[in-house]
Amino acid sequence: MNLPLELVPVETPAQLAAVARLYGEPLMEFPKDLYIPPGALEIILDAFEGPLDLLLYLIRRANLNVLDIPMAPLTAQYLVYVEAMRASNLELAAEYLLMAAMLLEIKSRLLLPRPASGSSDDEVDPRAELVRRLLEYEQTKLAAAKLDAMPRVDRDFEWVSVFVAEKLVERQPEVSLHDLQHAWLRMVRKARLTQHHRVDREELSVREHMTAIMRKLQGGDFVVFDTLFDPSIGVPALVVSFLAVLELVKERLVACMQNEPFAPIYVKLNDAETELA
Amino acid sequence: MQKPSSPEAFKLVLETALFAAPVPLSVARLRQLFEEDPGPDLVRRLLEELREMWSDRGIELAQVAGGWRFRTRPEYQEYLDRLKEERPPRYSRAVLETLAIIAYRQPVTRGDIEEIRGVAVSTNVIKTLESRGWVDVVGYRDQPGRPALLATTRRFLDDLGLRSLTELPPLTEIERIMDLVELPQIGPAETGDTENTEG
Amino acid sequence: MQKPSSPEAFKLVLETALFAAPVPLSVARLRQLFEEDPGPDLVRRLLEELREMWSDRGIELAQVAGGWRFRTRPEYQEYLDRLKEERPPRYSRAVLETLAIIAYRQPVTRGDIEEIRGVAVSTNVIKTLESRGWVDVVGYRDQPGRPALLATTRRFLDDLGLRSLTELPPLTEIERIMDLVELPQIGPAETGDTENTEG
Repeated sequence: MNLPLELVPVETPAQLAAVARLYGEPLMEFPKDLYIPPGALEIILDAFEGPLDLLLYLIRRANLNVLDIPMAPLTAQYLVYVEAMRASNLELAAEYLLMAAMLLEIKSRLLLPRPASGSSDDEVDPRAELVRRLLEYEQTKLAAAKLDAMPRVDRDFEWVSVFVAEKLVERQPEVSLHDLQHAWLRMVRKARLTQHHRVDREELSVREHMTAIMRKLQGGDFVVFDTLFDPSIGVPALVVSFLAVLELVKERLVACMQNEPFAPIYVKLNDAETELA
Repeated sequence: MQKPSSPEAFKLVLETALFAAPVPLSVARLRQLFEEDPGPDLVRRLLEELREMWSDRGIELAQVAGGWRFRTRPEYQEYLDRLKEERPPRYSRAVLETLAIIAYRQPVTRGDIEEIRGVAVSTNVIKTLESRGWVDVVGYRDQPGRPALLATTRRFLDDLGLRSLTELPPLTEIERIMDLVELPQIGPAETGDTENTEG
Repeated sequence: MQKPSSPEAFKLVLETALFAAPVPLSVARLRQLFEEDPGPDLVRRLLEELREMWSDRGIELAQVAGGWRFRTRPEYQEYLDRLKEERPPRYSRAVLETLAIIAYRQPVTRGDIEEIRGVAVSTNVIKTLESRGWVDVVGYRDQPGRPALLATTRRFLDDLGLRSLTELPPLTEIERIMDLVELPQIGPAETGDTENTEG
């Protein structure tokens, strides 16, 4: 079976390879005179992302078959590194020791006599879990490298965001009829004194005409009464206009003048101020 | 990518940099884009050409205090505004209630409004409505202090899509709704009559 | 400004909005630009035309997870980098591997990540990814300690120019080998390639 070991260049600094070569290719047993300069060891430790990474490195360096790892030499090499880390008093992550224990356990289980082949359907190779983890980790390493190689914003491209030239127009609040209704409702609910404020549809149109007439009178001058009415608006509207004038008079908002009977009636805003003109 | 060899290639780089930059870029900065300085004159000439190229689009190349930058044309703001997610500003309760009183009871004085609302009406509230063009003074009441009479304007009707004040929701109806809302405990036999507007 | 009356006029508005937006815009959002909805088909067609129009410039119209957005072409980055005062962050292997695990196996807990990487995951690594806006907590696993479940964000996809997670580069076929590994056939009798066990 082909192995994916050669798929990706090993991500290890040059110094690491040198250090490793210092002790020759796969070490078969624990070297008695092991010495790795502490500085170099720190580089080793930094270069590996953990025990799985270190194991993968060792397997690749020796061009070993991941699916059929020779546990004895691998364990020996691994222990060399771990022991070297310990010997130089580097703070050794617990994971490295845990892995050492696991390797030793697998190695010992492989030494046990195996049942005859063919009857071993439920017999799992003791290395299977380690192999699974190694492959999964290798896959992660490859995926990480691919992600890093993808074009990424700020490093490989920039988003375009053109300046928006905004006129400094203040946004005005929107008001709907519903808002007005609601506002009135709230007031009524609060005060409950609305009986004398009740205005029905008819009265409202009178009020509208009152405002219209007052606008006509805004010049402050006397206006001939008749000119306040536009016969073309129809009889009902004329009546409402007239009611509006009466209401204005009643509320003393306008003053009416007639010099003599049947003379033209003049209407004027009461107390109209000159600044209104 | 190889070095730009033609003015067109330089122009593409300039355009790209101007699009990517979050701030205006000066001619001096733009010259730094290239390994070999094309000099200020070429850069300026190409900027003018770019400006010309973009003269009939929604984006324009503008020369501002800090240098050159692409920016949207103001004519397109109305489209861009539709994408804004910020919630539209709202008038305060005081403004809305005052507006409702003026709309339904016009012409009214500030005193009238205060009487109905039961609280003082700040000058700001009236000013807000006046500056919006929805309310103005149509006269003065003949009473001590000659208080101004406020009424709604044509613009108010236009902005609310009304042809006349009579199209405002009738108050009787409002009050009926209010009663239904306020007195849901009343049995069905008792409701439905028009005379329950008295509270 | 009057309403756009031709596809060209619509296209100008779309282009302007895409240039101005600080985020990718979806077709649904782009339709909101107009008072009268031009419908999704026209918008899509015009977007394709815009993309085509920009195919030989320094800017390209890209479709990413969040929608459509203009961006500079990678070939122009060497120029843009000359204007940059600071380099974009380079991520450590720990960060990249953690990101890969979250991207391909989401949602995952920190424990899941540690199991795959075989080492403890420092809080800084997760924080780096969270503050970049690439990773966030999408829930909690129902197990002791209720560990947070991490997943990648839409921003992650946008920043890598992807429309969806399915556009991530496929995992290497190691996975298939792994399936084989799970089966118990790897008896020593079968392989026997002892030549590479000794170094």
